[in-house]
Amino acid sequence: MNFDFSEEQQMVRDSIARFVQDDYDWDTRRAIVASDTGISDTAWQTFAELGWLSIPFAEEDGGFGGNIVDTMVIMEEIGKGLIVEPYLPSVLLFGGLVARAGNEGQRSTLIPSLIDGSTSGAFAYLERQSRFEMTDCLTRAEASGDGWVLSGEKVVVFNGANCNQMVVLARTAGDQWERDGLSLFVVAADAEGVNRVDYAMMDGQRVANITFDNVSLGAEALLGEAGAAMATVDAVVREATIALMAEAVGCMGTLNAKTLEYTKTREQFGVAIGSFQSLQHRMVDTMMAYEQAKSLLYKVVCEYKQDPDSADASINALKVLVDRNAKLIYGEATQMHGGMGITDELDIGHYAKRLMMINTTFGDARFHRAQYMEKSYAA
Amino acid sequence: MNFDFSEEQQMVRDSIARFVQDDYDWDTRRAIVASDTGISDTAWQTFAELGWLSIPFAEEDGGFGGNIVDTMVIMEEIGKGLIVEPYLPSVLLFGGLVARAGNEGQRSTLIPSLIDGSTSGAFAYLERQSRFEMTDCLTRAEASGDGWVLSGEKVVVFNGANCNQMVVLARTAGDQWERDGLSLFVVAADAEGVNRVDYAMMDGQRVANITFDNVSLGAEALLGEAGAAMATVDAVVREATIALMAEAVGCMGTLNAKTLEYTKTREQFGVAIGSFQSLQHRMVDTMMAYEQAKSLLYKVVCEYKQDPDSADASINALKVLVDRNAKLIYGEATQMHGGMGITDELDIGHYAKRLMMINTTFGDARFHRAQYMEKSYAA
Amino acid sequence: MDIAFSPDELAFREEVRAFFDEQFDDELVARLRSDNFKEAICEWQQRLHKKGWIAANWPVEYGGTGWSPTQKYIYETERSERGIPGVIPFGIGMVGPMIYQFGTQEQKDKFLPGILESTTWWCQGYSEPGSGSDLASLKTKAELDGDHYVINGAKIWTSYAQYADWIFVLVRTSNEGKKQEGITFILVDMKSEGIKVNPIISIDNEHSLNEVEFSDVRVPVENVVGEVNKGWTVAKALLAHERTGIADVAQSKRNLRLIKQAAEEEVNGGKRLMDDPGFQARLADLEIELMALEFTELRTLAAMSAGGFPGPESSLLKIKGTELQQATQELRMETAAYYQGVLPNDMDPEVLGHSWTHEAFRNYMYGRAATIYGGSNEVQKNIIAKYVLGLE
Amino acid sequence: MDIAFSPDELAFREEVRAFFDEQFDDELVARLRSDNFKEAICEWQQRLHKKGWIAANWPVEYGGTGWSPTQKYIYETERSERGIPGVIPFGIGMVGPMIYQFGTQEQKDKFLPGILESTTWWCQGYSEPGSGSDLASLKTKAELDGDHYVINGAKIWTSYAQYADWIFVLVRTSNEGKKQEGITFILVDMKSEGIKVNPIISIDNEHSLNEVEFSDVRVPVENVVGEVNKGWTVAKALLAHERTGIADVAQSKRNLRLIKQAAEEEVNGGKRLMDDPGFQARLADLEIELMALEFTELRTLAAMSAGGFPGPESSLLKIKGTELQQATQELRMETAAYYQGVLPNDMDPEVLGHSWTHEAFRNYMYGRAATIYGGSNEVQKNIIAKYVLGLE
Repeated sequence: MNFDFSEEQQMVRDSIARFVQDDYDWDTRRAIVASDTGISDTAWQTFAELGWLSIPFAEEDGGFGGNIVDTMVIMEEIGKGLIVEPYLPSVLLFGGLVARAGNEGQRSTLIPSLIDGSTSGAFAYLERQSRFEMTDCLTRAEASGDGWVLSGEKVVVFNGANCNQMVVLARTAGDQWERDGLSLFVVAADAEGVNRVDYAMMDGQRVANITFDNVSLGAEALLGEAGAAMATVDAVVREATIALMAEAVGCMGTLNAKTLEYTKTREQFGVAIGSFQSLQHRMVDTMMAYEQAKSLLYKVVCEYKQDPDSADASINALKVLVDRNAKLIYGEATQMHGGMGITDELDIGHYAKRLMMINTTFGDARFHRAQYMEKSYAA
Repeated sequence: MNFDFSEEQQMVRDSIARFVQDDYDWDTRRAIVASDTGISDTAWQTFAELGWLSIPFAEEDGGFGGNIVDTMVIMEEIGKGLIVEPYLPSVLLFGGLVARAGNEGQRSTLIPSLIDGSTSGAFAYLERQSRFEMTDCLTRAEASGDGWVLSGEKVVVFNGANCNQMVVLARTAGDQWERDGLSLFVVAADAEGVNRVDYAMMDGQRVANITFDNVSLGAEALLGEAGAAMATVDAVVREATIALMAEAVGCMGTLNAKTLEYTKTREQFGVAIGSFQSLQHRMVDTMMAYEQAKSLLYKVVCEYKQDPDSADASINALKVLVDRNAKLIYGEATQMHGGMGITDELDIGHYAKRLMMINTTFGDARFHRAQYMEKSYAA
Repeated sequence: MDIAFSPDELAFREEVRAFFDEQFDDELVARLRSDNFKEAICEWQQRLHKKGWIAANWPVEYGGTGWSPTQKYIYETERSERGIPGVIPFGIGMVGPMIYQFGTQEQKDKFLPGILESTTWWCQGYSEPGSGSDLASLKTKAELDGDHYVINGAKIWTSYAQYADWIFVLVRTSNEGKKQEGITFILVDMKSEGIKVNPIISIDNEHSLNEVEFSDVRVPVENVVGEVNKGWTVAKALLAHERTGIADVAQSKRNLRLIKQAAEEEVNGGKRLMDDPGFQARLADLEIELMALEFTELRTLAAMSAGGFPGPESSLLKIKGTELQQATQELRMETAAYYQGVLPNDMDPEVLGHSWTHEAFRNYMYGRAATIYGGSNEVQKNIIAKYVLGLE
Repeated sequence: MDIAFSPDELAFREEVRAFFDEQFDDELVARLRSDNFKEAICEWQQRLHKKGWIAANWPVEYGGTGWSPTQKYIYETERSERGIPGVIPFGIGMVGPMIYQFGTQEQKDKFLPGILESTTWWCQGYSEPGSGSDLASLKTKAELDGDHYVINGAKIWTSYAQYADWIFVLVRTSNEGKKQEGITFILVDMKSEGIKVNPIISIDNEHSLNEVEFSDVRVPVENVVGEVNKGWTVAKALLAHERTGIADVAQSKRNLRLIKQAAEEEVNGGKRLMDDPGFQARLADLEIELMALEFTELRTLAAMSAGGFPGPESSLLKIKGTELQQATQELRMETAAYYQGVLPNDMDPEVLGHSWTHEAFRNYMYGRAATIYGGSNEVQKNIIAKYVLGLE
């Protein structure tokens, strides 16, 4: 039993932390989010050069061959720095789908360009009506000659506004909500018939609603076996969910640290507000909430490392706990910062908004609690 | 709109409060609970003499003709004084059933003796398997000649150990859980074939498990129409539930007052513990919890007064709120009293145990929340 | 103990409903959502004034409605149920009562009509960058120079300062004695030289808050309300006024209604959100707390009508009311799932997802301030602990 | 980052299981529930001692097990899962470590064997009627008279004083300096003249607590552990020891397992309680917090094995662990519905309702003390605020 990080993991952690400190301070981040694209190409290029984009990929695909612990380390730092560049949608979702389901040709075309930063990917899976049910898919791809014709609409596609490639979840057989009959397709963002409406989310992400109007796809666009997408999607989303929870833990830790610092310096009634016992006890509660979330993340990571298929109930549990504890932490952070906590200028509110988005991504706490209950208590 | 009490109501309230202060102090109450029967005949006789036992009954039955507000006033004081005598099981349940369902003969036999204290009643409705579902009834009464033969077992009968008369809920037709086919019978505690196992509950109540072994009952034992008991039971339990909630509010108010007093006098670290800000804020929370419970009780009482049938969802709501707020209040009272809070000697733990029993009586919070949801949100 | 409405009260309710149905028309609703918010809200308030319903909390002699607590309750319930905005508080709710309570006849004559007629827009100069909950530590200085005070300093969190004609300000006129002494309540024309309004963008990406800087702003001494150096008395009276009605039960009830409506349309895996037991349980817990709070408010109203004034008990309404507002806003956000995160912009929200999610976002974000302003909930707890529970 | 057990650890687990299966036999279980609790628990501890497993937290040189954190975790998990009682803490867990850390060679020789062999029953004299969380305000006085101290005063909340052969006591030997100075840690023979044990009945109707009065009790000076007037150092070390293991995750896990078992049998209106979504949700929330706490405990154990000692972080385990214990006990009570209220008596619980409800009652009631003793949770929060968060 150990909870230690390898030397490489510590190095990656330190290098991202150093990047945030030196090149991604709060004003820089604000300027990036306010820019046209909402992300920084320079920053992304740095990620590529420092090798961070290669870490989750297998060595035979040109990657570093990292495991879930490496991903956790990266995402926790991304959370601490509130980094807005699309590591999750591009590397973990798009890249994860290609790496798992792609044939050698697809992998060798796409993965190197993801690693060098020239391809920016997205995964289009949500639909207007689907809420958290991935199989609720009305977008259809009909076989046509050797290839396919894709029609439908995907919404709130993370990195949808900036990606040049995307994987689209579409139905090639079966009815709405059916698990079988779903397939994955690689689609270029500038393909004919692809139309995007770009917009911003409260956490700074640039997303898109994307319509596919009889988009012609070649046979090589199909990723994996037709009709059998969900096994791949589940595996990739499972890993991405753990990654997202690591990001949440990073956000929560930083929020606590910043709030603690603030209570030590902000004076009211002639003393630092951190000297008020009622606030002290609440700071202890937020500390415990953070430690508990981190502990459960470690449990999930250890279980997943031993056997990815065994961790699902624990992942559900983690989503539930992170939801509750994040709410406590960002609620207290906002309240203790007083008026400052609700200004756009200060980072506090932005950490809160990122945590809110994380809580709703891949299913909210109620969805995951129901899943946990189904797995644990069904007769 | 007014929340005022009538002069009579204020007089009753004051007279019970005076009784508790003069004749029912903590040591007296402890001695009563430790006595053989666990209740005081002297106290009960006082209740009769002061007219409290007559208040809910109609004037034509020899009662005072009080309404739900009168009952609320009495029960709140009973809660404050932690009075262990069986007002709820004898007057409100047994008496309520007789008053509602009884014919003139039954009413004129039983109610005067309830009012003068010579009859002590109980309502035997729970069964070993029934949990909170009143219709889950396996006890059966078979027609036999003019009368009936009663067989089965009832458990945790409030005042079961001391009553001399009881109303028994029994099935004369239908299957377990069926609402139709249930009937009420008046049974003397010393009838042949009635066997009692007496025991004490944590709140000091003396209850009994009662078996009925082919108990022969005359035709006059049937209370109300055969097979149609549930309308009466629902009406009586509805009113008794409001009464019980008033008792809970009385307990909660007294617990808060005692705890507040304690925090002002108990010194630690050279100052009264009530001077610690973290405790102050928690005392504010318990005060708010009490006020909220009281407000919802008032809402229920006002609605019930306008139309008894309209108040059911609000009664469900009140059970849920009282459960939660009572837990907060007795939890904090225990914690703030430190070691003293967990001694048998001090009253604090006994208020807590009474509130725990109240919370489970007539259905717990989960049961009532489910009922509320069914009434409010069913498609 | 009775809550049945009398025939008169039922008739009043009909009158309120008819008035709202007629006067709060679609055209006005559209304008309130447009860039012309100020003009539209003033027009609405003028319609209320014409009806005689602008000043529910004022004494009749100054133009108040003379409503009973039940009438106030009826009016507020009907208003909030329709999502009709409340009267902008700074004039009618705040400075007006201070002027008729503490002001001179000249001040009453000069300022009250403009407040009642919504022709003067007021804003509030209380908090300062360094003083949040510790209001009395304020540093904005007013020095006497002949028959003028010269004000220097800065106020913060000033809502709608960009619209305001006048501002009421707490200033320090003396450094002697306790910090609560030496404070003065003074009225300042926003057109005065030396006033600068710096916008503050809040987390909802909106501009309603501001910092107001004072550099050698000259204000005539006759603009002092109450006694010089005794402004703390005025300040406290105003805060108690601010707390009443802050529970806003009716608004939370409306939000719950809208949540249920949305949850009947929202579907997950073919099942309505409204049928999800976990969702129902959370909704039930909120409804139940709110049912109770509504009666806590009624009990307070009833006690006030029996000759009372908003006392420390109003702190309870503030704490519980704002907690429930926030919990309700949060549930509404979660009902929107991913769409909760869509930042309001020029596009039709229906194009992006749902029509109601922008309102949910704005309410939620704006609502974060409710536990902070008007005396933070922590300060309210201190007030209850001290003045109600007697804990020191 | 890895939690897989090594082959050696798996073999150890098998050894633990085999030992428990063989040695914790039905006859012993029955005796533990009988009036002969003291004799039975001592015999059990002697079986553990014979196996070499009595002192998991002691250094090997004094008779400790030398277990790694993982082994301790395995042992505790297996023990709690079976509902096997932990070692009575006063000797092995409390006074023993103080004696080998601070005691003289003579004291070690005299007292440690009886502790390891469970032939001496110890109890704790810390709290006083006037001093709860403020332990240092203690007033029990020890005055030097030749080569004896003469002790006068009273201690309270002393568990099992009625069984005890010896008591370790904090006494005041000086009134000079801060209140933490002038305290001495001393060992007293319970057979000494002038000791009186007054039972305290707790809310579970049981007698395990006592008040212990001291009237001119003479104790030889050589019974002082550590330095005279420096007992506070000993007292604090002991409290940190007391906090480790107090989270007792394994016990809460066992309780959750028993709750689920009961909820599968309990039926309402024909539906299993286990299938009620509201019940499931509450169960899930507890399980989830507990899953997290188990890893918080493991992280703490791992940090300790990397050379650490139980620090202020152990306060977190105490707070969260006791909160979850109580929440679990509460849910178990509610699962019993009406039967939660049945007071344990001489009748077979099965006759009255369910067989397990008496255990639920006792656990719940006894568990109320967990947030109070060992330094109340409020004191733990003060400790974390000060020593971990650096808030003063």
